[in-house]
Amino acid sequence: MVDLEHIRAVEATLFASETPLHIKDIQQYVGDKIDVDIILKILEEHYLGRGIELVKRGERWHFQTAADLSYLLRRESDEVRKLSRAAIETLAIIAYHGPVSRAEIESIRGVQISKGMLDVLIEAEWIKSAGRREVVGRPLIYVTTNEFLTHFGLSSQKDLPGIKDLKATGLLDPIDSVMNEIFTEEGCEENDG
Amino acid sequence: MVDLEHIRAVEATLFASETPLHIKDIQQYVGDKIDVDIILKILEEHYLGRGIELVKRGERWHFQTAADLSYLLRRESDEVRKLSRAAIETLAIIAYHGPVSRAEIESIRGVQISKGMLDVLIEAEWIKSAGRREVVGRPLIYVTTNEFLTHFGLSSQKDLPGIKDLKATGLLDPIDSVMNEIFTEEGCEENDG
Amino acid sequence: MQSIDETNHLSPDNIWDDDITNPDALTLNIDGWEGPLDILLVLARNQKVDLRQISILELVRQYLKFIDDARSLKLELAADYLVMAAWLTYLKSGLLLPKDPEIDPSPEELALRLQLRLERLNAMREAGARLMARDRIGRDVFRRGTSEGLRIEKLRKYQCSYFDLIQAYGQVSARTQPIMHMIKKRAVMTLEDALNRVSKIIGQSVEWTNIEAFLPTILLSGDDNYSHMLRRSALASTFMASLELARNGVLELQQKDSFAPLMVRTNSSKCKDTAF
Repeated sequence: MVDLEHIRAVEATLFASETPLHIKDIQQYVGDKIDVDIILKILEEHYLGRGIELVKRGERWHFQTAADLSYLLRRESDEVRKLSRAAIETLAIIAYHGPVSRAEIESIRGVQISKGMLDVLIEAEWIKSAGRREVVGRPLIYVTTNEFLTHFGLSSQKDLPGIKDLKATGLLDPIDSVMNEIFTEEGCEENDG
Repeated sequence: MVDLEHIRAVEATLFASETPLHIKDIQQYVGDKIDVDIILKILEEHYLGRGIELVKRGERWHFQTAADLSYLLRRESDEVRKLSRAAIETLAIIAYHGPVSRAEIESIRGVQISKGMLDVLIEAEWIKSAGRREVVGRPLIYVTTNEFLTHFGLSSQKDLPGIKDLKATGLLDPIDSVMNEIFTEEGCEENDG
Repeated sequence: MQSIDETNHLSPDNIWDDDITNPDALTLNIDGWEGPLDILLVLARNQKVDLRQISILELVRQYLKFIDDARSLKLELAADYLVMAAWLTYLKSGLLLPKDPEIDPSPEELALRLQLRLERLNAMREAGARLMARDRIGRDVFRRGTSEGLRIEKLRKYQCSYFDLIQAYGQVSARTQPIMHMIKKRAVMTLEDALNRVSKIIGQSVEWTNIEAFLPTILLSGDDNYSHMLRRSALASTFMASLELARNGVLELQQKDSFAPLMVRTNSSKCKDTAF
């Protein structure tokens, strides 16, 4: 039997937090004795169908308004307007292919990307560098962040729209297995798949 | 009969708002057809006893974390620090000689003390300022607090052992070794006779 | 295709909306394009078939026409657009000429690679559009407008024991005791004391005696620091007193060797009047 006080405590903690919370974070606030895992499920169910919902993004939980009410609240935020087509494509490539290096992103897009574009995405906290690839030149590689999942309402990387189909059709296979730099300055350089 | 959709709309609007909302504000978001007044009462009741509460302040409504749970939001954790040697000496001087000004403490210690050191002792709630001395410059004077007495298990300042007691217990170190200490540690410190 | 429309709205330019239905009229504004692959992809999609079934020859024709148009309008073309044109021309001739088994990779394989590449880029373009169309925080769904925020406040507690406190005061006091305190503790025998003492003893007709015998006996016993200091002081003072008395002819001093014991005796030849 779960104590109502425990439910209230977890509810209040999540409600007051400015950022999504991991179970461990919640535990820190409400104390060790509370079974946060179970309470999150109870709360999730309690808010189901309400105007506010408890959602899990990545491994972290937060309250947000129900998506179907966006018609009431929708705002075109600056972010959306600012993001260029190139930036959106780059973000998608990092999300679906990540971890990827800049050269790999450029290979998919067939065009060089400006340094500033990655900075914009890093600043938005949607991507981050995740070490270096152990190949010649040791390029930095990039992945999407928890904030990315939160912002786009994804419960995990597997939740990316259409990712299963893309995988099945081989469109997410490592880049050089399909083709290499035929479109670089060297033109028709050959690459064995 | 109130539509659940109406309740959800008001709920989401209040949740997302950055400021408490007047009924008129809410009406603007959710549309004319909704009886906001009634819905606010329904919501107020729905959240009664939860970790989140709907409250009315003046003529405006907003959600807030239940007042009795505010302790969760400001969790305190202790971080124990040792007082520095200099701080202990300063505290001792204030205890024995208080009320004293900073200049007087420096004169007794024979070295300057930093502003930060007094701040540390004030933060520890062991000393407090007790007005100003009516001399040139009107310096602040400091005394020890009740906290101080409690912490050190004293019933009053008179409980502090006198100089004679200190000598008897050997706490007044032999002058030679003390002189050594002074010259090795603090160099050209001045001795007030 | 709806997702493509989404992309259009998000693109920095609106060239797609107007030109997409007529590939030959495809933009004369080269700035709007994200490289040759971008143009190829749009041209390919204009064939209105699955990308896997596009006609590569037709695609090549459209691309080359696009480049020609741009050139005839004297638009500046970046090198990579021209490289692509050259490569596509090569591909086209390879596809049209009778098959040459010597060529590896075959033109067909190159065409397939190009098609796959377009497919991959297209997939990402659509994925991007789908991502952007999701219920996004701050646009479609909202977090709480004003959160109280959670804080773990570190409460600093200071540690200091009663002993530390008292000891510290002891040390401050010790350090700042008046200099008088030091003198009191120093073990000395004054010159006056020594003069009195030596005068008294020497008045009794003393024969050659080690000067150390004139020191107070009490000093010879102690082994601690205090006694040691006092002995040195007493010896020095006694020596000074002896010199003074020798000058007055009250006593005689004798030393056989350097560092040999200093011997003292009453000056028998003189009268015993002292100056003191």
